[in-house]
Amino acid sequence: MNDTVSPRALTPDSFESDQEIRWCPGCGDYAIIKSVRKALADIGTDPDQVVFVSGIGCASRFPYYMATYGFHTIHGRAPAIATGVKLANPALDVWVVGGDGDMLSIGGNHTLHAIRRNIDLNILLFNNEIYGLTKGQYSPTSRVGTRSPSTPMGSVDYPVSALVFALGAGAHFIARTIDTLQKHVPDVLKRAHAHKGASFVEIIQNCIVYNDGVFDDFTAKDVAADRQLHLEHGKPLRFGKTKEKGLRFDPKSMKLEVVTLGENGVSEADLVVHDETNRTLGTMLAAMEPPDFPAALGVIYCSPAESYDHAVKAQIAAARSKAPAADLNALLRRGHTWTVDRPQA
Amino acid sequence: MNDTVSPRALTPDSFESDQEIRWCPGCGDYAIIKSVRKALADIGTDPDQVVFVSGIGCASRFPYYMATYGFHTIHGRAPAIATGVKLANPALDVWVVGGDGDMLSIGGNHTLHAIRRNIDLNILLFNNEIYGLTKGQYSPTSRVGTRSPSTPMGSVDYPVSALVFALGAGAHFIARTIDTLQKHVPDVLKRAHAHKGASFVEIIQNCIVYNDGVFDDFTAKDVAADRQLHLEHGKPLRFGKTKEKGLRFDPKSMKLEVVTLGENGVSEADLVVHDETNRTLGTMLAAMEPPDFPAALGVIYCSPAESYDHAVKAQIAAARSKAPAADLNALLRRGHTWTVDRPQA
Amino acid sequence: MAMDGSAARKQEPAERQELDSVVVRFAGDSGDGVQLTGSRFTETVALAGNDLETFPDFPAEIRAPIGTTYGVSAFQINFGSRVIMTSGDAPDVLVAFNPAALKTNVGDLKQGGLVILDVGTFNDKNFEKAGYKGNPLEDGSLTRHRIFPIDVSKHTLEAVKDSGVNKRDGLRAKNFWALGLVDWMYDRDVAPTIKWIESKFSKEPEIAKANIAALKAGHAFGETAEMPDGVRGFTLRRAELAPGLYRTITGTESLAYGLIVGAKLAGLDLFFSSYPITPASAVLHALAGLKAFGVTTFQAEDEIAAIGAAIGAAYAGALGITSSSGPGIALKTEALGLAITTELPLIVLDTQRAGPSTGMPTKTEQSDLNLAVYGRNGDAPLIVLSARSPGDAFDVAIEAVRLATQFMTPVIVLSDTYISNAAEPWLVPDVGSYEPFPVGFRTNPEGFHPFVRDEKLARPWVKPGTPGLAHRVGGLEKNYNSGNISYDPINHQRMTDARKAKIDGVANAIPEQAVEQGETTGRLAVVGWGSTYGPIYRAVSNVRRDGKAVSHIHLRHIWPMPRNLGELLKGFDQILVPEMNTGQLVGMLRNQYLVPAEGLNKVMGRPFTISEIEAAIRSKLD
Amino acid sequence: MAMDGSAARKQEPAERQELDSVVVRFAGDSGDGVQLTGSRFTETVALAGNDLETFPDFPAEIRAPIGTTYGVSAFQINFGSRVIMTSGDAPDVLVAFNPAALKTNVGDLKQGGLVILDVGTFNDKNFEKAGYKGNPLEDGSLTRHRIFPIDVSKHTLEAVKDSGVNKRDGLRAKNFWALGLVDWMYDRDVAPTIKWIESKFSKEPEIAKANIAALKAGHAFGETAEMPDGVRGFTLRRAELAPGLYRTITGTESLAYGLIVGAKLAGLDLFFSSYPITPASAVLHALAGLKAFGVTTFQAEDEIAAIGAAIGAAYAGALGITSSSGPGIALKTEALGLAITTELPLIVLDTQRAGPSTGMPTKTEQSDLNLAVYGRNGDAPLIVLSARSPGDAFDVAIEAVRLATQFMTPVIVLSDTYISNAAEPWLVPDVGSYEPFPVGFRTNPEGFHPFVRDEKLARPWVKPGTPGLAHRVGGLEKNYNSGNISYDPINHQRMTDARKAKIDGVANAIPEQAVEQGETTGRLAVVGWGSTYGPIYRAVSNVRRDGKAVSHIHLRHIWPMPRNLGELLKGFDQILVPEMNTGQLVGMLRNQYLVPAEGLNKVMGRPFTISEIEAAIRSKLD
Ligand SMILES: Cc1ncc(C[n+]2csc(CCOP(=O)(O)OP(=O)(O)O)c2C)c(N)n1
Ligand SMILES: Cc1ncc(C[n+]2csc(CCOP(=O)(O)OP(=O)(O)O)c2C)c(N)n1
Ligand code: SF4
Ligand code: SF4
Ligand SMILES: [Mg+2]
Ligand SMILES: [Mg+2]
Repeated sequence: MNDTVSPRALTPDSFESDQEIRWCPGCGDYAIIKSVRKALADIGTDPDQVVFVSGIGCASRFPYYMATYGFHTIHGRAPAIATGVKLANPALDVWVVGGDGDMLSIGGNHTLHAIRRNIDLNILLFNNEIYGLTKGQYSPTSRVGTRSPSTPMGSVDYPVSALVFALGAGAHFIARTIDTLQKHVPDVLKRAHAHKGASFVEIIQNCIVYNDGVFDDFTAKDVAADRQLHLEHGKPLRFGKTKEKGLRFDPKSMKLEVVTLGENGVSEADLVVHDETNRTLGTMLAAMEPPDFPAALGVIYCSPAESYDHAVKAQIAAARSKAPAADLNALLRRGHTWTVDRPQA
Repeated sequence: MNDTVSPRALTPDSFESDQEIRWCPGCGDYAIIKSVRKALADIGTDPDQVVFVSGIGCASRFPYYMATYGFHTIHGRAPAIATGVKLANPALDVWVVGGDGDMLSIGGNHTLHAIRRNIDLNILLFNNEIYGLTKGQYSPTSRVGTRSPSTPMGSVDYPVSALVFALGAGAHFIARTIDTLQKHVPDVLKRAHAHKGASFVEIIQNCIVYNDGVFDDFTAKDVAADRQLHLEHGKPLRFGKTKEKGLRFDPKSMKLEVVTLGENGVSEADLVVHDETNRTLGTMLAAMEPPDFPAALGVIYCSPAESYDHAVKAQIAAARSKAPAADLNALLRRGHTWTVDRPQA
Repeated sequence: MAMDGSAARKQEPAERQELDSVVVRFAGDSGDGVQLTGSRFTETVALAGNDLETFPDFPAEIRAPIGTTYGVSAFQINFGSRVIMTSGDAPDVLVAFNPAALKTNVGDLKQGGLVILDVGTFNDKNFEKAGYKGNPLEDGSLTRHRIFPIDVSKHTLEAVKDSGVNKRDGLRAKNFWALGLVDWMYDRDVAPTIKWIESKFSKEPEIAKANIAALKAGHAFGETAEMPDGVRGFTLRRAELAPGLYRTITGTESLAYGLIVGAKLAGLDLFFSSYPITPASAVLHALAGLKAFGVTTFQAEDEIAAIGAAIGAAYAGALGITSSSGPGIALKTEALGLAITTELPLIVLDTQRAGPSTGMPTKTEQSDLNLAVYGRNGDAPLIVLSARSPGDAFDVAIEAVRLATQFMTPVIVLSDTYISNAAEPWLVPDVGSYEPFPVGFRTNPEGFHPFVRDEKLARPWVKPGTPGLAHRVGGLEKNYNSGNISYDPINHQRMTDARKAKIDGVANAIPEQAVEQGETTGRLAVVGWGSTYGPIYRAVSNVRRDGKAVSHIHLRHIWPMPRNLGELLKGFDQILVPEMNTGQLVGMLRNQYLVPAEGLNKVMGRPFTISEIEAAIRSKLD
Repeated sequence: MAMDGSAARKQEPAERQELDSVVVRFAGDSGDGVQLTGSRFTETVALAGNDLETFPDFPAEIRAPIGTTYGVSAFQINFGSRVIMTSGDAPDVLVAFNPAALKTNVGDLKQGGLVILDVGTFNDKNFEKAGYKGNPLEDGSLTRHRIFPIDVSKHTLEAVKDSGVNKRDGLRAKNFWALGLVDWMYDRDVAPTIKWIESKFSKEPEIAKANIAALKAGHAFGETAEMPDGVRGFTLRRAELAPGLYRTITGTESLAYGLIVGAKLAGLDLFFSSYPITPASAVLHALAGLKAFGVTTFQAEDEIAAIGAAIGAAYAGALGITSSSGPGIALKTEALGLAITTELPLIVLDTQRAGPSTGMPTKTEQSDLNLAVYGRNGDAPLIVLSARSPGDAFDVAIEAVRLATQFMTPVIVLSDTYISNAAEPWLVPDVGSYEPFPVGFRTNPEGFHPFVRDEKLARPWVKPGTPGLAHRVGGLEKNYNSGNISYDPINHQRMTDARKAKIDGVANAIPEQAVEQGETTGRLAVVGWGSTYGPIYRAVSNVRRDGKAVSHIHLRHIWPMPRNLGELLKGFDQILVPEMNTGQLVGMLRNQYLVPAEGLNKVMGRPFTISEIEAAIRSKLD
């Protein structure tokens, strides 16, 4: 089980463990793990300094396949357990992996609080809009009407948007990418890693067995250009095969709208310019859904603030520097004490 | 323990149970319960048709003091338990009461999912930014730097905003009010009750023992006018002692800004007009914090959609009407059966 | 022996040999249609009047790569002319569709058992995937068994060539070819399977045609081809089953139906809330499809919300039920305490799987008994029942509803992976033959207090909305009568005692413990609970046939224990308690009755075999 | 008897009566400074060389309206010249600051006990709030006791009139007046209290002056005023305590310090995560203030996150600790299974409170034992320890750290509300006198596998970041050696057996069970655990003084049990197990050793009295 890798010549293979992968053939998770390994190789962290923490689900098998430290925990609790890992040893590079059920259903609260605290974790949510491992029940991200073993007549509850939720939780970094985007995923992950604090990345993932093609409306080759908006900070929001479309903001309705450049006198100057630090824009971008809008991809919001682990350790350091000679015997003797003499013989 | 009340002549007293209230003298909860009783009397629901479900905490003692059906459950689980009550009997008028710890710390996930599903509950969060019942530890809504028994050097994690969180969860109705506003609270509650689906109301509540005055920056009499924005659908966003101030929207930064009417040529026409159905506006209003901005009060967002309980029951009705003669003996005999004859003697 | 069965020549017609019972296992890749073959064969066997029990063994992975050992799916059936109690210790016959299936299953086969092997899948790639160094037919590793290699793939393709399907679809019919052959071996009629194929594939007539052709060809192959040594036709007589209408039923179906019938008998609406988990989800799926019976199912955000909603529904006057497996049951422990202290009826189904923690989710075990009986903060007694077989789960579910509603208490029902997936013939009962036990909701405000108890110590159940009965309940200690919050020391003792006495008193509302087999006193009692029923029963009867004094006692009611159980156990010199855990019931029996009960423990994720228990019994009696 | 003590005249100087021990209770409104009075008196008594034990009893409400019965706060102290084991069965003296305090406490007083009553608070409003129909001094309800009514309020105001405080602040000094009087009664020195007041109120000199004046006045009142019958000066000799430096310590402090010292001895950083809950939060508060010792405390979003973070910290190589009370411990059960199966060290503190469910959060109980030992899905063994007294908790905490880290396992430490709030004198140990037990983190990649066990069956602990040792752990079943996921049946049995054997083997690493008092065989053993230590010890010694053969055995290590316990118990004809639950340890002893142990059960939210246990012992021996 031990994996010795020289940190000098890191390649994606340096992050490949000796365990045979057991996802279904064709599962989107294969592409994701490839990209994660590539991102880590590019980042260049020593695999021995990296910890992957996951919950339970298909996605959560992830740590077994990484030649890093790994903890496959229990359903929904990975953000909490990872919080302990990071607080106990902030020098570690801690990644959290889980599915939509793991992180937004049973684990929603831990996800919320990890994000709110802004602890320096890289949180990767593999969203396939279904419970893969338990054979296909609908999840909190499944669209209304999803037929599944537990909803034979179709689901009736409204899905939660992972990224809108994350912003509601006070996220300082959110991004979205798609399993099959072999260049985009590593790029997004590198940004997530570079962000100190909780980075929350939604990775759209196709479950070929229980929810095949559910994202085709924006991931399929033929529609991708028209339904994907690749964000770049400081660049206007353009998309479409020839980048002929864009997003304009209507201040009256406070809504984004899709426009075509050149039509009705629309020019690039009319388009919104992406500003990662703008929360209102981020919220609108995160909420966009095909087919009426393109899905926003890339770093949607990034606005750094002190990380929780940093602040916690700073307090401890402050307390220590105030009482540098903290001594256990002295501690036990704090407050009032008295002495009982040897009994008078 | 039984309370018999004629539904005809409802007064606030009709909702007063025989149990002595045990909140600390001066606690904001006293004012709130008065307003809740008034709202219910005004609504005119038969107390026997009303159920109050709560978690654990000072706020959660609420049901004991109401002459309705009530369930003081366990910490954090009230939204889940109330979901069962409502699904089992959608005719009941179900109210959920809890504190900021109850609903946003341990119970955050149930709050999230009750809101997401849009089940027809009236959820009242009493936010005192502290754990009252357990003697004053900081809560997820406590401001950075809060000194408490568990954070003697001050808290370092960022608070979550109850209402921004609720919007992130997909809320269809959010509102905010303040314990001491004796007219405003019942008005808001009546709106919440009228909304079919999950209504989420944050009630700012002063904990006189462990967090006294923490909201003074916008609730104190002398600053109230300048720091409270009372919303009315279709009305411009104005506040201040003489309503001399207002909120303008800057489409470039996509941010709200405080302006003074008459200054720099600002007129009422420049102000944002409140639109309860606008999610972007709602998100910005919910996030506003004194002292830079006034706290938004009243119905911030209201955009009805089919409630979960309604949709669930509709499916059952549809299934029943398709198979009106659903018979248990037939069910047991579904699929392949065969007969074993009496043994040949 | 020819590698290719097609080379065999016509067999002389021979007398079929008569068998008492036989165990057949089909094994192949997840995509080979093994489960389908198994259930078709089950139906055929059932219609022929045999008793049977089946057990499917799914791979842990959702969809493993083709040809791998961990992608192997298996289905075992034990059938016979006598009463069948288990799905069989070891197969007599293994039908293996590829090398991986051979590899993972051949070890379980009886010494000298028959392996029917599709050598059409024998190639180096598949050998490697299965972890074989070379062709296992040639490395001498299979000498303990009789091997019958046939190129099933080739035969199938030949058989389907006129049905108009392409090669891929044609090959997919090979499970039917094998089924045909097995049908022939055991003298089973192919007609019911043909009928099933026709209706199932009515919209794909070519597929139907191909499958039927393959089935018939397999059967004909048996009739006409020369068989190797020992492969011959067998026959089994009808079992002597009670007369009536039968179906096969799994534990999952049985529980779902039992709950619906229980709700009906109680006069309640059924509210079922759960969070998916293997293997418990199956009950959620079953009930979700039964909305026409007024069932409300709710997939909650987690197990705590699931039990929470069920408690809320119970408070609102419905039959609140929640279900899960080990890890999810663990999560429900806090909320269970609330249901206990508010004295609301609630049913908690635990389909036990191998633990601890996530453990082996697809494997069976009985290790949640301690959790069920003891796993709560405070003194928090409740009722624990257990199902012994798929069919028994139906009656246990009804009993759970009866006790929960009559005593106003949570009831935990223990089942396990084995019971939930196994199937057996079931004499379908008439719902009208069950005595109803309608809930009498309190409606009279006169003298009402929510915690005033009846003679069973049960408190009144009130539907919110009932005029004049508005009241509050909660998790804090309550005054013995008024139900108001009370911190009074004497009152707490009184309430604690009352909660305990109520559950202890359930012993008066349940049958005395019966002895399944054997005398009521003697040298040895074998005491079991849950799905060990089959192997214990058969092991005890095997030993008894040799004239030895051993009795079988099997608990349905685990907590409280039947009122005569202590006396009964004291009548035996030795007590042996087989359990699929490290010794949980055995501890309770020792604690309750100070009897020197000993454990026989197997924690392998699979049921006891009859012979394991038989050996233990014999060693006790020697 | 005069209603107003001021009317009394100077008393003739009399010999002080010598006492062995005495129990005093102060009771008043939450705002009356009762807890402060108690702890000042405690210090005075301790400095005078008596042994003592104290117990504060807080109201359940945060801040109840003044004068109500549910707002009464009380503080009891038992002190004497002999070794003090409990905070006392029944007070000899009650100091009651208002009618509500009288009402709620007088019933506990010894027959003939003395009530010092502040009649300055006697008025109709306060009578009504206390639930009295009229003046209790006039309705004949207090005849069982000797009543000493004094207008403490008036005396206090007189005493403070020159100190410059307003009336409100002046009145608040009345607790010091009462303390002065009690100091006089028991011949205690007021000097330490004066010193304390001076330092405490150094920034409010008037308040200090007033308090000191009141204290002195109360003392002088005793010296000078004529006392009613039986109110006289007493004296108590120094107790024979082991020589050395003492302090008073509560169970909360003791646990917190023990954990810090344990971490130090193990060479680990301490990571403590918890979610607030009464009464467990106190440990979180204590540790949160000790950051200078490198302690990291984390207030998690709930109990599951709290244990999760502690497990994560353990994985990362720190000493992970979590704590809670009943409902929160119940929530941790699923995650505990993960720590067990990944074999990580973890400490779980359970400060037990009255259950089930929310129960009575401020009251004591011992009803989580079953949960601790049995409350997990699957076969999931761990270590359970219990603390018998405030001071003992220190050593138990260290023992927990030692066992958790040496055996790579979770350890549950059971304490309770009583222990956590009670205080006793504590001979402060020298940290240097404890044998260190440094953790040897694995660093050598040679032959490393995460689940290869040492002779104690413990697996290696590796800090992430260690070069060459990257590995994965998880909740699924693991191969016995490599730790890779395994569904192999034989392996699961082997791992299950190993997990059990490891915990069973802890019995070899702990001391044999000692007998606290009495012979190692005999007619009756009284077996206890946890905070029943004091009353059992004293009850047994009382009965033994009469020459009866009874022994006291007290368990610190509950799971596994000490290796000689079975033999020891079998040497007694009868075994009596007093527990503050409906019978949990008693069941384990019966199960483990088939001994006819019987329970003595009290579930009232308060400790056993010595006399209750004594009576039960005598009835066994009669
Ligand atoms: C406490 C608990 N509850 C439920 C389960 C069963 N379970 C395992 S994975 C899973 C959800 C899987 O869905 P998701 O998290 O979206 O991951 P995916 O398999 O789709 O990658 C569930 C419900 C469990 N293992 N533990
Ligand atoms: C499972 C569980 N965990 C913890 C507690 C302890 N507890 C009771 S109330 C509370 C929080 C109180 O704060 P909040 O919800 O904000 O309500 P408030 O008292 O401020 O109204 C906590 C932690 C509990 N009762 N149960
Ligand atoms: S079930 Fe779906 S998510 Fe899981 S491994 Fe298979 S394809 Fe991937
Ligand atoms: S502690 Fe605070 S919130 Fe609780 S009752 Fe007292 S004042 Fe109100
Ligand atoms: Mg998923
Ligand atoms: Mg609060």
